[in-house]
Amino acid sequence: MNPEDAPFLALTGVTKRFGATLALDGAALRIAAGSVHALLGENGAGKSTLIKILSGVHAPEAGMIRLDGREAAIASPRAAEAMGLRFIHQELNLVPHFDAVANGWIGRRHPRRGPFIDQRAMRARVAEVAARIAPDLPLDRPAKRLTPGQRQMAEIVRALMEPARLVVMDEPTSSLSEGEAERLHAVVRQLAAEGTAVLFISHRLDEVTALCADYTVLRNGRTVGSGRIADTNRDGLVALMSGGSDRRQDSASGGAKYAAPVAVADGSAAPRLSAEIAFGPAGEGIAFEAAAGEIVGLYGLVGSGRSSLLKLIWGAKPARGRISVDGAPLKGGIASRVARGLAYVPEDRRREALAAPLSIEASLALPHLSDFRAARSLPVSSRPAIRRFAQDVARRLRLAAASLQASPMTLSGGNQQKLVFGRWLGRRTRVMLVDEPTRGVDVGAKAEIHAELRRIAADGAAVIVATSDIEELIALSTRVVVLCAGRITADLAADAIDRGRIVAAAFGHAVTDVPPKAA
Amino acid sequence: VDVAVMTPYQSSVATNQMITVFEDKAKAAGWNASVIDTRGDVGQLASRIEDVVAAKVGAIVLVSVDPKQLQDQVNAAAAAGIPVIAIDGATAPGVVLNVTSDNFELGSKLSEFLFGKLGGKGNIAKFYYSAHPGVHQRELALDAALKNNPDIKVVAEHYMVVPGPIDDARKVTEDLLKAKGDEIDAIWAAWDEPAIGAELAIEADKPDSKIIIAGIDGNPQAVEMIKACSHIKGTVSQDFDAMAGLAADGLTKILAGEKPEKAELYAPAKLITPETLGVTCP
Amino acid sequence: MILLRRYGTLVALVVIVAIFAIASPGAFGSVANLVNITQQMSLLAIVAIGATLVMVLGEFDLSVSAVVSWAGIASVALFGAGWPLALVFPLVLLSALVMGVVSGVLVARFALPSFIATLALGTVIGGLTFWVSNGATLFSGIPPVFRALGRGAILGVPVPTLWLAGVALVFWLVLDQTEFGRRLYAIGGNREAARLVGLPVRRDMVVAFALCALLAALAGLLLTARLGSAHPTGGGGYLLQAYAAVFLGMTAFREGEPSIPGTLLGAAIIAVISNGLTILGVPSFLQDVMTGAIIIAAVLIRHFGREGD
Amino acid sequence: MILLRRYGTLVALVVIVAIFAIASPGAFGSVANLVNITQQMSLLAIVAIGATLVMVLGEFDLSVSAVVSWAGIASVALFGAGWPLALVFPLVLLSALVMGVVSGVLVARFALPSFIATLALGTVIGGLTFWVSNGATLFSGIPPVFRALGRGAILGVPVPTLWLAGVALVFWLVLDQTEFGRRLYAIGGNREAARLVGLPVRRDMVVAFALCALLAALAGLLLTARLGSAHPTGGGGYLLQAYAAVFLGMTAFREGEPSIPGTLLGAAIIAVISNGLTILGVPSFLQDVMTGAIIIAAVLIRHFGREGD
Ligand SMILES: Nc1ncnc2c1ncn2[C@@H]1O[C@H](COP(=O)(O)OP(=O)(O)OP(=O)(O)O)[C@@H](O)[C@H]1O
Ligand SMILES: Nc1ncnc2c1ncn2[C@@H]1O[C@H](COP(=O)(O)OP(=O)(O)OP(=O)(O)O)[C@@H](O)[C@H]1O
Ligand SMILES: O[C@@H]1[C@@H](O)[C@@H](O)CO[C@H]1O
Ligand SMILES: [Mg+2]
Ligand SMILES: [Mg+2]
Repeated sequence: MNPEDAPFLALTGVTKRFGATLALDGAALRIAAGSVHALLGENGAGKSTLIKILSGVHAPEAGMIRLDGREAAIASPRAAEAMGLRFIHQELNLVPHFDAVANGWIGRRHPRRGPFIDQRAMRARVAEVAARIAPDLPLDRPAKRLTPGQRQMAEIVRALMEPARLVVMDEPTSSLSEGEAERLHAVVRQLAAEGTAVLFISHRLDEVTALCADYTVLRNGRTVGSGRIADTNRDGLVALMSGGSDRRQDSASGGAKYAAPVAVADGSAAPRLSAEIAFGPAGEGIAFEAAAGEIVGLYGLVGSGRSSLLKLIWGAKPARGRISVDGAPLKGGIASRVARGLAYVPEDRRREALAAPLSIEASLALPHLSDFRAARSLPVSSRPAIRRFAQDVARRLRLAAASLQASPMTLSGGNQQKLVFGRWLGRRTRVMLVDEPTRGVDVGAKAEIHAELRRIAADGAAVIVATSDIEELIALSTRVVVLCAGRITADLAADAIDRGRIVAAAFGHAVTDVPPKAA
Repeated sequence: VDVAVMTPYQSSVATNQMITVFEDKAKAAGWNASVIDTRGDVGQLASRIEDVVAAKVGAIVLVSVDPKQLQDQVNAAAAAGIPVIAIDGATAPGVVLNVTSDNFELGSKLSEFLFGKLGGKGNIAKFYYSAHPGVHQRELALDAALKNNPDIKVVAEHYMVVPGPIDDARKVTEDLLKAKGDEIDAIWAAWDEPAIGAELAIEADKPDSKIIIAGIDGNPQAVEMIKACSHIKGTVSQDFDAMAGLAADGLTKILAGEKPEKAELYAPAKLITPETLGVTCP
Repeated sequence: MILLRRYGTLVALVVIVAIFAIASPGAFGSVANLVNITQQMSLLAIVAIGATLVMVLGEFDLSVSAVVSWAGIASVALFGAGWPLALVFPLVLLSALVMGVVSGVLVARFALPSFIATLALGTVIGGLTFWVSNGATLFSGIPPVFRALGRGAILGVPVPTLWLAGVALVFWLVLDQTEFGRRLYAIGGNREAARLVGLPVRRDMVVAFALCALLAALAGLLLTARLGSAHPTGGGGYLLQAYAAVFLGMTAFREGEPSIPGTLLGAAIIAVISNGLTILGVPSFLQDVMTGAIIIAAVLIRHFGREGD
Repeated sequence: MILLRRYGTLVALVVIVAIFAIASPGAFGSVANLVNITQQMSLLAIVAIGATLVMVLGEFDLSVSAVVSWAGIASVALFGAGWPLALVFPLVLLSALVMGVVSGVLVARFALPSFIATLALGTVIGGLTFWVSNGATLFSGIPPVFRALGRGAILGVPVPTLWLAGVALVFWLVLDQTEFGRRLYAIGGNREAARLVGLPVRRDMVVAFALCALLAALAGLLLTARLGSAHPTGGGGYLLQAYAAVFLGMTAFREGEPSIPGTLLGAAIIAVISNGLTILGVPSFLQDVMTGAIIIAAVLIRHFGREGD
């Protein structure tokens, strides 16, 4: 299975420009039949753009696609489908009011009874596919009421509905947790065994090295390396992606696996955040505290309630119970929380954080517009002030944007995530609620975001991070809380943080006895 | 000479007839007439008058609209030396001539006819439209007539939806037949289109009903229905030919530099009934 | 409560009917009147069903009222010129189909906002209608067979009601039970996703606009048959009412999507209110006030069922 | 090409003006006429600016035409009852503000679709207008000072044009330079995202609807002053035209968002076409055909600039 001889699919010299941005600059990619191939690169390297060219969404300015050695013209998504190519795009593309069954069948020939579609057969087929990969996926719930993880699964189910020659997965695991991701890995291996090639894009390098056979690395729109995973390692890949010279480090690799708790910066008696609210399937309630300087990692399976918990604290959903900061109860809505120094990064940037009409800089300033006034008492924005803030954030997070006046929708996925996170930088934060802060963010930027989170905690904030990335959880948290079906099944302090325990608790095995971890 | 024929109501049957006849006369007189209709919008009409004044047309003919609603624009035309005449309108400063039917008289004739048919006693339904100044006069005439006929009662009234008065009248009449079918003796329609709609409903739902309908205009479709012995028993016909003719004659004089002898000319109205059409209905 | 939340708008219709029936049992509540309402709502509902198809796409077709008027004038003009029904009927429908295709192409292929494209096209069609009719109401030469298409009753069911039943059934099946229908919902729900999975987005959009125009023309023909005359702005009243019916219908079911049953419900609410208030003898201006208030209440009902959600 | 793509609709306006000016240099191209066009577009543009605010939110306010009519009738009725201008003007504006707040609350707080809520509210307002006016055109009692607010000229600039300039400037600043304006765009772009960062979504929406109604009422007052009479359906023509102006404006700039400059451009295109065609003596029906065609062409221009994208 050497990708060099007779690749099943080869893209060469692909160039694509968006206005002033050269997204692809002669990129090449060769995939062997039935192989699992990793496409790697930093945020904005051009991975998604390359996929979109392969799927007929974008027309390249130059370049050639060969399928089975013959030149193929992929003028439209229809053409790509007809060639047996299936795509799971990075930004999920489900019809919001369709359930998983209806979504699964869009664009396919529906089973029929007479001239009409056969709903029962449709459901049966989707259920069959879902059983393999996402047994818990609610099939009858409209996509708009699924969690991002569930939407991700519905999308995967859709891509696997029919036999394919190639399945392209653009960050399919970015909102899946350990168990679910493993199920997906098993399916990927099985696909490969059945002769279907898989092109796999992910910023989780451990999963890449465990799952993929071959790799291609893009940097600044150019292919800078490719080969067999077996012939390289994590550090080698990181070096290729960043260009070697980059001094950004990989937060999840090497060094101390468990970050030391940050010294509490102020000694107030009351916990920074405490919440006692009705929660869980039966509304039995949850009690939850976080101290200043702590980074509490919130872990659980898809649908375990992490996001719901953060939303309740943030005031985005009506909560019954008591939430207080420094002993004083939180009253009012979100605006009053912003005023009291709370911050929140939602998990679904497209649906919950970005507004197309605003420029990148205006988006960054949005939660605290009144900090950027031309004159104190006049609600008129000062563009220079907003610009200064935006430039500062862009510098700190290495936000790659052609222009800060452009729409956030022109950013790559990872850079959109940085934008949403960056909104809260540079102000005094007491409680920071972050939901999947590094979804789709590359290794280097992940380290930067982690550093920012640590700094915010060190400045005296209580930081609560819900994440599905167990590497990130372990690297970042000073305490780990695991949720399962709306209940806390583990609350592990620094020394007790242990991968096996966390996963067990996520599946509902109560972790009662917490032996101190041997160093 | 360019003559701008301007109205908000070109698709109203009566207005349309006046315009068509006037266009013929204009052609005969060698004028170049163009029709501008603002689809019911008087504010728009004000702007369009400004435009034709800017284009320096030879004359402006306002049809079926009260020039007082457009006084500034009429003044501007007069100031620019452009003669303005009205058909089916009203007199106003700056309007050299208005040729019309006396709408109050039309209304009186209609009311008298209908009350006579009822023998001075009975219940009527009233279909009206006060937004049109001329049509509004007819309503006032009805009110006056009602004062003199205490035994006639208005038991239902409906403000017409324009455009679409036939369909509107038909629906409302269907409903009225259900609610007060036995009570209503006659329908007083401020013009013929509501009368036609009412007839369609009665013909479909209660063909043997004794209800009689009468309207105003001499609308050809209504006349046909009268001829066919429908429930429409009369229409007070406005002589649109005569009106358009008088207007054209007046304009000829004005363009020749003369003054019309009177600022307002009335075209005679006449009642059309089965009898005048020479049919005998059962 | 669940009933309110799920079927609030339907509940509202039932309540409205009940109130009118109590207020006027003999007149409003009679079977004859209720049957009559189905006839009164039929043309509006047919136009609204067409509008529903386009709304499923998340677009507007503002030319429907112009097409209704056009169909009426064009048909009577052709009758007047001596053409037979067997030619006139399909020809007029065909002309509307072409108009719908033009809208569809402008929107789907050239990415014009449907609001502006169809408003402009409606203006063009209105001009053509005035040109053909000279602005006049046309009524001569309409053959009696044609008139029969829009009036009378078969086995006690008014003919317009039968047309509506047929159209509603066909388009309910189309939207709910065919791949084309599913595709329209998919396109409306997420055009980008529909494109990414390779749906024939443009073609389907054009077809939807064409069907919308076709139904408007059908309503125009039936209106002309019913009235025995055609008015160059006779369709004017249908525009806002048709979309009101669709939007009312969207509030009827959980997901808030346009649907044929919803649209029928919306059209029924509009027709019942105007019939009921007229029968009760409410004066015109008060009818307007009450109509608006009842519609707002009908949509609010559902909200209160939803409280605490 | 870049010019076409970026400013296609603006280019279209320039082309249209140029063509008319060549066809009729003396009448259309005269300074007096061009100044007059700014006056003719002013009321429509004021209504459209209000509609722009609501469209920025991604909503419709279909009650604008009813509010225009209401303001006219209410003011003349009050004048007729002997009230002084100093009271009538603010009172009528206030009444409109209340109407706008009602729409806003229905949409923002009770989550009614704005289309249906404002259409229904417009029906209610229409009923009130008929009730106050008895359905008749009102003339009498209008004080000359009031009339002066809508006619005449100051230093050669027509008074309505001055109103428009003032309103446009204020609302351009509001939308473009203030926090409120930014929040409206954020809410319109993604309501959930706006809510989640703590913006006062409901309050801002209510304010936008209230301002929209306020501007419609201002236009109604100015219309009444201009005509010296008030007609119970005098605002009817503004509804579709105002939204046409906003949509045309949205095609004017790259982002496709509603904006004050865009809306002004849209209103100007509409006004220039009617003025130019009338001056050229084009008959109404042909005017319709050409208006529709020109608007479609104006929006298409931009597409061809964009080709190859
Ligand atoms: N529609 C667009 N308009 C303008 N620029 C774009 C557009 N799509 C992508 N880009 C730019 O092209 C570049 C490549 O983006 P792409 O989405 O392919 O990156 P990526 O490798 O997938 O990154 P990530 O890991 O963050 O998803 C980026 O600089 C991005 O800003
Ligand atoms: N107060 C609550 N208590 C328990 N369950 C809840 C509560 N609120 C919502 N839920 C449900 O529990 C599930 C949790 O969803 P949530 O988005 O919080 O999960 P998550 O752990 O963040 O999953 P994902 O990884 O998919 O984002 C959802 O199905 C939601 O409907
Ligand atoms: O005078 C006519 C009326 O008779 C009616 O047809 C409506 O329009 C007016 O102009
Ligand atoms: Mg990407
Ligand atoms: Mg989550």
